[in-house]
Amino acid sequence: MALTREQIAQRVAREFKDGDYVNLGIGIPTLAANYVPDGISVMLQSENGLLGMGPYPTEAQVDADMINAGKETVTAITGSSIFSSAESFAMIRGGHVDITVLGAFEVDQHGNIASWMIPGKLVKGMGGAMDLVAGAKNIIVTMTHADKYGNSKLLPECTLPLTGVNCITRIITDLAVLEIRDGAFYLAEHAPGVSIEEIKKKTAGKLIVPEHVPEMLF
Amino acid sequence: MALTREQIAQRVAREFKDGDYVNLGIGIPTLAANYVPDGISVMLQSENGLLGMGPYPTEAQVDADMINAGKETVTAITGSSIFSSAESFAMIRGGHVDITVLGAFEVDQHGNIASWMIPGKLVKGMGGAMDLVAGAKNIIVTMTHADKYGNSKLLPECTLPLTGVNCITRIITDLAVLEIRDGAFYLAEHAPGVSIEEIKKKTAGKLIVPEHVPEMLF
Amino acid sequence: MSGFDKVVTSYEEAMAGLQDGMTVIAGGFGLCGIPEGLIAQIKRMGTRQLTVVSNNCGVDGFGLGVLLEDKQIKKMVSSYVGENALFEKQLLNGELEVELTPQGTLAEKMRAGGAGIPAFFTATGYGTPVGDGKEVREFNGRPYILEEAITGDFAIVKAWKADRYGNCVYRHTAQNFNPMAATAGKITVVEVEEIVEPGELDPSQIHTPGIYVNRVIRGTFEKRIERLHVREEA
Amino acid sequence: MSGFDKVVTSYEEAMAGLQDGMTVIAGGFGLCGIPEGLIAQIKRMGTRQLTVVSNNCGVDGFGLGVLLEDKQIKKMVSSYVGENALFEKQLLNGELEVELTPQGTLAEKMRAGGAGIPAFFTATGYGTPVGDGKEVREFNGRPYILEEAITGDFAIVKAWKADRYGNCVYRHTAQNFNPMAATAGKITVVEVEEIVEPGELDPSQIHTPGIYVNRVIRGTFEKRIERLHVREEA
Repeated sequence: MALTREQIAQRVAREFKDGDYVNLGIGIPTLAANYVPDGISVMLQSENGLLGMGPYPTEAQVDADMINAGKETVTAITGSSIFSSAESFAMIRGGHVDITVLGAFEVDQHGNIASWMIPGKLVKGMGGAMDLVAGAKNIIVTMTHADKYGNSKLLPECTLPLTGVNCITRIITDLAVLEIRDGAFYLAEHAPGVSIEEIKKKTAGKLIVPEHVPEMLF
Repeated sequence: MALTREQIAQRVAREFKDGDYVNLGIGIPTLAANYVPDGISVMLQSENGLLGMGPYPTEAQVDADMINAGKETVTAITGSSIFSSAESFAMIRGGHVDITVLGAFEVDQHGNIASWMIPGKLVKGMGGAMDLVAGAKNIIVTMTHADKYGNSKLLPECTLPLTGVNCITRIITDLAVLEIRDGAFYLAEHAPGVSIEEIKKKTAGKLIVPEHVPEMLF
Repeated sequence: MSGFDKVVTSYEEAMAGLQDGMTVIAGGFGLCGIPEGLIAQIKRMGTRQLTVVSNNCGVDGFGLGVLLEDKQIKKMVSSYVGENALFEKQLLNGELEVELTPQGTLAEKMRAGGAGIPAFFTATGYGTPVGDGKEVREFNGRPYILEEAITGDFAIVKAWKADRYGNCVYRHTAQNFNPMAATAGKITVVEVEEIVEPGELDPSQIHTPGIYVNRVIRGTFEKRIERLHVREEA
Repeated sequence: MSGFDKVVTSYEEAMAGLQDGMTVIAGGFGLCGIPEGLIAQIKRMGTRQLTVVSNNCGVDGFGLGVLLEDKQIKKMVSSYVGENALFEKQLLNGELEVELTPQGTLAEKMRAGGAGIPAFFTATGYGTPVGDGKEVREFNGRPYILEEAITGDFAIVKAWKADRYGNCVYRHTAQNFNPMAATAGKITVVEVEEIVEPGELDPSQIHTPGIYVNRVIRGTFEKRIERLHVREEA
């Protein structure tokens, strides 16, 4: 069975190591913060200028001057720091953020990602995504393996305008975990109940399937 | 009579306008702070990261963490700000400092300045001088008009390695005030008791002498 | 120190000199930390053909969005826009031009503009439409693109507190683009919640030194929240 | 949050991993705001062939000057040096190499190194020996030179206070080059006067966010004054 959004988020959270500084994009990536394993602490960076982002505020805590990169009201943890956008992106661009997790429309076997623009549709902008994929040490993409028509989103070459080149390290989809290795998707794990055949069918890019592909544990 | 150091400093101080942010080099420029005219306030920038430098400290005020760009103990005025070297030079390089006053070995009629390096002698470095002359809006050089052998320091072309190119606006010497205009030294004022002839003799670069050259008032 | 007293008491004075066709750099992220009264003054002035450099363009009827109503904006330089229907309409009509710029590049362009750095290399945007037509150069085996600085005729900034000399501090994430915007305007105007006397702010804790600031005005702020997200009490 | 506790208790741990031939970026301006204990540890370790990036090189017997005694420094990247006789001697001997860099360019190179900007244009040094061999380009009719970023294997930094997560604040003008140095080290070590618990520093008033910091150690400081200048009481 394909993973739920929550399961993808749960799997993402297992990528975190104790002490990681992590930037989570809107959507499934943000959910991953709810599944950080026991004994592991991560500090969340929000690119509008907050290191040590906390949970959403209670009614009483709401403060218009405290928002996240998604423009939602938010809180800060004890020991956080707050700074300018230039400082925030200095941090990101300079490779100080350990992990960035973000969604995408497409990725390809070269580690390219397309996540911000569909020609012919209104383009709202890239926000901080291009900076994040150019800067973080470890870029993880979360998305469904295929679109609603069954078309693969893991391609030989992205067809949409790119967000970044040769930058993603790992893709966590509803069907599998894949790594970018030597110009191919390397199948690292399959979702419970999802066959290798299905993954093969829904991966348009070059796929390397090792002899033993572990099943994700939940 | 050639001006004393104090008189040069006094003349420099008349260049200040109310509200100017001013960076003063070591030596005579620093003395100018003592002669700011009544009704005029300037704020002193020290390039190690202090805007609103105050007088030297009393014995009781001495603090090793509060120094100026000359590494001397100093104080800060009420309403000062203290920041990093990057911020300090962002301010300087970005043209936010109104006036920089500094000494020099030589200047030339193109507004070039040489102030940091004499080939064959030990070179200690340019410190912040190259940034200052590249950044401030108004660069004033103070120096003696000629060296101790009577050789002019106002040249057609600098002979020493430069600190900055085409940057100085005004020279205040012990004999005269001169402006850089169209590739020449324009004689704006002469010191009391100093003849135009003496200034002509001690200015090796092209000198423009207007019909009436006012005498500096003290 | 009267020459350093930056405080003005009317919005007319605050924005005096703004003219058609000028470039205005605005602080703020979404609706957080925006100079509400200065934006309202630009609307009152009716200045047109403006290029506005700001991460976003507000929403319908609030923030920079109000400047769309009378078509005062010719061009936006932003990382993310279109939270408002009017914006979308004018963009599709061709009445409004947008230069999309990655958020970090935008912040750095403003900082560079204020810091006398005319251009810098960044990996951000290489190989994407953002890099089209820009110089590419390798450093240590990685390709980077050359991005140029941004400066404005005006910068409009929202701070929490400022003293009379223009020294500013920002509150929480309302800091965002404001400090860089403050450095990059030929005339920088800061609208604040509170004006304090020199000496009330700790010199080592000033976010924007007064040297960058030309005018300070006390405003009142609605501080509209764009996306209220509240959790249940535990 | 144990993964974020950066505090170490010995200088051995603080400088563990430093090896011959490495590049060390050091904060400080003259003798103000220098990581005295970390410098002493490098001296104890006897690490050699170091490239040291620091605005100055201390004085005879204090600050970075002590690393000259056993010829541990191969090259200095500085804006102003030679306050010490030993420095002068080694320089004239050819035992020591110096790369003189304008002070503002040096600060910006460190910042750029930490911020993922591999190179930037500046007017500073154009037409001078500093510009020799560097690319020149005009922007808006003015010539600028291209300067490249600096990063270090280690950065050694002196802060006033840090919390366990590595968030730092600096005191007065002891800030100087320290915040930029902190961003530019592969391993950044901060020596502080006081370690506080997370939450004791105001989040909006942190000079160096902990993300840049790998290790924090509490030191004791002599804080020698280079040029004592005192005025008479009025």
